[in-house]
Amino acid sequence: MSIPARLNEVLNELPAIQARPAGARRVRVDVAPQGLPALLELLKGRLGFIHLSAISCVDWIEDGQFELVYHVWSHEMKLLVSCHVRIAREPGVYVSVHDIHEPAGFFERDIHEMFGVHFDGAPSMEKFILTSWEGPPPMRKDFNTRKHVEETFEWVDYRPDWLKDIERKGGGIES
Amino acid sequence: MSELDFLFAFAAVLIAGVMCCGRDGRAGWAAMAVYGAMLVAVMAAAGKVAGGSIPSALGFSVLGHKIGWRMDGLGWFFSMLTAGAAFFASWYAAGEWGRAQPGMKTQHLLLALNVAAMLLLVNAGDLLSLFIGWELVSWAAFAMMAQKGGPAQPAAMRYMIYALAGAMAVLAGIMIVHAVTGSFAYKDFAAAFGAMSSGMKWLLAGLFAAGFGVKMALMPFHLWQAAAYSETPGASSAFLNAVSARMGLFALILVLVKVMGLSALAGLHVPLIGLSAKGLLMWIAAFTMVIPTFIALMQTDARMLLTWHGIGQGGYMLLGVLVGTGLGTAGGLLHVFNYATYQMALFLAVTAVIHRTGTSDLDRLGGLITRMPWTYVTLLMGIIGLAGLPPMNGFVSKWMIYRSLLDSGSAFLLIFAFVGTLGTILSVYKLIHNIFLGRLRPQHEGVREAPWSMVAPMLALGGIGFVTGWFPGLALNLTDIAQAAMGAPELPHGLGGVATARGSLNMIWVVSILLVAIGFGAIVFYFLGNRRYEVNQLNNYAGGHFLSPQVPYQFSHEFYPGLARVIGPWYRGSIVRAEQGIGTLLDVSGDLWRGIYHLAWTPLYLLAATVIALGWAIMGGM
Amino acid sequence: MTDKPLKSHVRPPQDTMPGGAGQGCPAPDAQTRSIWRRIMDDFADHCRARSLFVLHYCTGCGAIELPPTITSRFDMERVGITPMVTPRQADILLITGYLSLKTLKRVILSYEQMQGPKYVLGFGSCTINGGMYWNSYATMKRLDQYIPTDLFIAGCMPRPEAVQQVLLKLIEDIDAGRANAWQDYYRNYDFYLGNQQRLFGAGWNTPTDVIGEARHYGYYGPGTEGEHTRLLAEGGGSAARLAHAEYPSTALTGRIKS
Amino acid sequence: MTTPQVPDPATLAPSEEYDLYFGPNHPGIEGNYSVRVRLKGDVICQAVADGGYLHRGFEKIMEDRLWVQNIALVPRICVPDPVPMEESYARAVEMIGGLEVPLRAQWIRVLMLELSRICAHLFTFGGNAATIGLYTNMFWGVTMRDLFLDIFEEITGARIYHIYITPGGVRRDLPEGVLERIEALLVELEERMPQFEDLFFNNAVVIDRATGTGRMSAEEALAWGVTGPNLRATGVASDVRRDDPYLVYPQVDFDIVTETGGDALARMMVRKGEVVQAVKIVRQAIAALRKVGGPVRCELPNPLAWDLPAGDAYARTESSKGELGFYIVSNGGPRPYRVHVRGASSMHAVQVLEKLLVGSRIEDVAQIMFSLDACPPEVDR
Repeated sequence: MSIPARLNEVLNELPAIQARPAGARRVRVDVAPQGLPALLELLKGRLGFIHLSAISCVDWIEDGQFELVYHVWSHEMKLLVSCHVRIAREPGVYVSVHDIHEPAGFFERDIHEMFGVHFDGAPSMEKFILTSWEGPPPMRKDFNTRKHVEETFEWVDYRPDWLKDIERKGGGIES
Repeated sequence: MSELDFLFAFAAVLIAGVMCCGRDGRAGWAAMAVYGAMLVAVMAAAGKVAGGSIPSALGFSVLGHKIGWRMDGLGWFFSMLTAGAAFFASWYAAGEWGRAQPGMKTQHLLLALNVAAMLLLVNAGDLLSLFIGWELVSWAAFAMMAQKGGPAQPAAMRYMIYALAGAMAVLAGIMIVHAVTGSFAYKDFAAAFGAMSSGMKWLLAGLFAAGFGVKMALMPFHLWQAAAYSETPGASSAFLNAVSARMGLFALILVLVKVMGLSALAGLHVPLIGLSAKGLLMWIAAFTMVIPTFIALMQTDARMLLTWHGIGQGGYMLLGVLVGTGLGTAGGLLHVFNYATYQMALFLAVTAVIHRTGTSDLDRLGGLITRMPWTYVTLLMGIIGLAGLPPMNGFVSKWMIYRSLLDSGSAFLLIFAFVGTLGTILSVYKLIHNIFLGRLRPQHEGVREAPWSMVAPMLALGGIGFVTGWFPGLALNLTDIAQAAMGAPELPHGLGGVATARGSLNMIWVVSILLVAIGFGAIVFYFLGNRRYEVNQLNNYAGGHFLSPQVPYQFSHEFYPGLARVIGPWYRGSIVRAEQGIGTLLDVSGDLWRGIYHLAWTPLYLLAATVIALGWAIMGGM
Repeated sequence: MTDKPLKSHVRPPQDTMPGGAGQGCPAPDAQTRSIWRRIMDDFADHCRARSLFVLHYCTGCGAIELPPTITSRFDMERVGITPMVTPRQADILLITGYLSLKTLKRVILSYEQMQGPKYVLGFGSCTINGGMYWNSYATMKRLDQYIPTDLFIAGCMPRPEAVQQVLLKLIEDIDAGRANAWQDYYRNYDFYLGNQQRLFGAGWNTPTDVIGEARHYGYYGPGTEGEHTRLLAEGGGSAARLAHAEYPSTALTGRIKS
Repeated sequence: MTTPQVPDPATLAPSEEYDLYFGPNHPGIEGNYSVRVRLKGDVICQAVADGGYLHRGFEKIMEDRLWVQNIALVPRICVPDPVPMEESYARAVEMIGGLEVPLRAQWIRVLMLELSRICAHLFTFGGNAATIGLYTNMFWGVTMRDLFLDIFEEITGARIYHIYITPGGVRRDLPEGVLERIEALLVELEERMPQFEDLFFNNAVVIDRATGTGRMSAEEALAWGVTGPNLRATGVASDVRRDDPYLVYPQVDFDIVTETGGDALARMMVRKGEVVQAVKIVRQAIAALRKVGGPVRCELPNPLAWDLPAGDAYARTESSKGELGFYIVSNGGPRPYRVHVRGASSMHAVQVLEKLLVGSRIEDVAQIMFSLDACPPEVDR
């Protein structure tokens, strides 16, 4: 597995880029935050990476960083390039690529909602899913869903007689 | 003095009274009393009219002809409608509504003038007095329409142009008749008509039909009426709609049916298409039924919607009368009566809505049922009548017209009548939905029911519609008199309706069964179940969403868009364009003549003269 | 996985019901009704059990098993049950699975819009104890805390046969006059409202005046009003209470033309 | 006598435009989803998609569970078509862990994927027919699908949520004789297809209603991120099974069905063609499974103490709705560090739907939604 020459050629034009193959038809590219729009533009214009498959966000809380992963696919090259960008967790602001890839609007809105990352220039940063959620962005690592549930909800008091029998004998799910 | 003289005297007294003390707050009630007295006088004359006719002392001599007025059955029928409509209109205007109107004295006066003019028209004794009445009615109606000013004025102007053109046609017809017979009397005209050549018959029928058709807004002369009638202030507008528009029908019945005779019209054949003059007129009536009704469907103003229906309903009346059988004639005449009751009720109800909310724009109303329940009831009764459904009287007359069409084998005309009724039902639902159903606007939270001085006449009219729907015999007794005077075949009927060889209608049964069924439902819903519990209007099905007052929800605009999309292209207004074309032509030529007349533009004249002289010289030289 | 319907523990919430039944609450039990009323009620129950409409609201994944239940193969209409589009006309609210909090609000709104008698069926384990999503921040864990539930169907996901079985059980219950959980909402409104407020905040309210309805229908009980319903009154009248437009503010740009 | 307060008509906004809530409680909506439309007459001038009614926070609760526990969670992300979810998750884990799936398991997975595709498409036909008012077709489609669910039940023990595909293979081998029963069912399906044609695809009403409804061009579809059958309906022959093949798809012979209309009708026709292709693939899988033996799962460590090496992987699968993506990050622990699901409908149900609805009529909203086969649970996750 190696990176196709055409792709290498394009990647070499940009500074501060590391690329390595990551499996069949997968290339991982690490890029500095300021270089990403140019990279996506180049990939789209020169090599036909017109399909933005997804934007994923990973919360690296120990590093104090968010990792944004832009998965772009080229119908010509049959290749998926994942562009990894790391931005500071605070204040968590990045630039929108909606003008390059229209589907980015949805993913950025979703990441804003779930991680609290703000994208400058995005068409909409309104809530979509959690319209009545007032807590912290839930996908952040410092939000503990289990603790939240324990505090918010009551559990059903579910102890059938047969379970009580078992528990009397020293078994059951509590032991 | 005869009863007719009493009527004329009442009208004259009323005009004089209103002129001197019309500003008084009680003038409206006094006028209402006089119209009531007129109505009583007319009803009192019923017995006499049924036998023959009532002469009037009024009259004069011209060109050696004695011009006079006399009331026969047909005139009596329309006199009754006129007096009745005026009674309810003045009742409505007498109270709060009249006080809120600017220039109410003028309105009282104009109503009195209109009534007087219409009495003179419908009781005309010969062709010349008919024409005098006709002109008076035209001018009185024009004054009534134009009185308010604003957008009503151009509409009234448009009406006047049509009316004058129509009057000229009528006058030409009368002159021809006079030239041929040397008389203005109906019977001489009737006697001479049979012997005329077919071309002459066509000419006369065409002149009279066009002249009178203008007034009843027969197609293709239908464009003026909706705009002109809908802008007139409420009570007057109701009067115009209910009765004034029927003057054309009266004159058509008088001249075409009574004097010329339907058989004579049926004998006039149109070359190539196999229709007689009567058939042609029936088809015109059929198109008048359908097309204006579907124009009404597209209106967004309640008053426009109703006046367009008025035009359409005129088609039903004419169609019924033209069928010529006892059932058809009675149906047509009964429809005149029924239409007057429910159309007036509808117009008064819409006026009440305007009185309280300031608008009749269907896109700006909604949900008023909780605020104006009696107005809603009146409107509901009115639209049931307009749509021609039981238990209201509109059903009876429409049933009779359908039945007569069926009996006479006019299947296609019957289909037209049904299509027209379908359009009516669709559009009246729009009317009641957009005003009373749906969601109440926040601005209308404080709206109250109209005062009783307005609600009472509305409900009374609705009540007449309901009672004559339940016992149509009551109204058929009235049409009998007119029918006899027309020389149309008699229609045997009972209190509950008519029985013909091929089907009968007994409204007592129909309505009673309906009431029992409704009563049963009412018992189940009101007494057997829980008492009802009213909920907030925002507590509503919205797909699970929470509604807030800011959300424009549950309103409606463009009713029946699918239907509009299908039939809309047919309404791109070929007639409107033709009218515009003629209007533009008149404008341009008028401007041209005015320019020549006013502008002393010497160079132009010089040029023209030079050109002509040069041309003459050259032509002459050759 | 059991597909057996579980009878909900329609618990009178002791903590909100001081002094038990009595004081002005028209008792639901057969004893205090007149014989005529009882005959009428029995007759009405008998008829009602044979014509039930399920609100067509697919709240969760269980909705995927509803088409088979309704259509040819299992055919719920055999027993007189068919979907209905609006809550006002529906009898049964079938909660098909988990409810996210956003949906729960809509479910409560729809439930309150339904006219009594109304029945709630909890479909799937998620409605009983949270099911698969027991640790999810976004879904509720116990349906019967928020609206009174008649019957539950355990399993993930229950088969169409289980749905049918529970519907038959419901029919049986209605016929016997036992399916009265809906009255509990009126009698102990404060309890349910309190639980709802715990999730949605103290400002939570719906356009339905439940207390007024409880009075009107004669189900007003000592648990109808309490500390939680007082919060509603503080929020103002029902029209002012409707301030929450749940939509993103951008939702629709542009004003209505004026 | 007080004069009544007559509101100034100028302050009354005319109801030329008004809102309509299409969902979440609406019989025409596909799942628990909502579209708020601003109408002028019956023409939509603005549409706003509103999701989140099915949000369960999958991505969050998956971080809270073991690798093996998540297998039970993933099929629930998309209810009508759960198998591609299992497959994507399993494959992403395999990519990180470097697991080799035995050949027989690969064929079984292909078999399951294609059966699931048939199910999902039959369900969509039914729904789409119902949005045009043809309920018979809905009854047929759902019932036909139910017979396939019986097969699933036999193989996996469950009708809807199979939890069958695990990282490294499948949970267990196929039961005895099921291949014959699948073949018989395929024959039955093929016998039914002409009836579906007559009732639905050749129906004048359907053709009239669906032609031109929700039309998009190939350029628009590519720019908007449309995938799957919706993209193929615009004439773009793009299919993850071909372009980015997984399992044994390179060995499978099938055609990519395309249409050129780009409207609701074309999308339906593509789906119809895909059912035929899926039947073809299932037949090949059955033939292969008769020959290929061996284990159906590779050896895994104790699943309760299974640490995956650190790394990340993006697995793409062609589901019945379009391209399904699973991005999984492992930090070397027993649980995923991050799972991101790219639901195939997340484009179709939000941005594309909002664009297609503008200018269409209210009666076409449900049809457009169903023709896009928008699946709300995978949007909300």
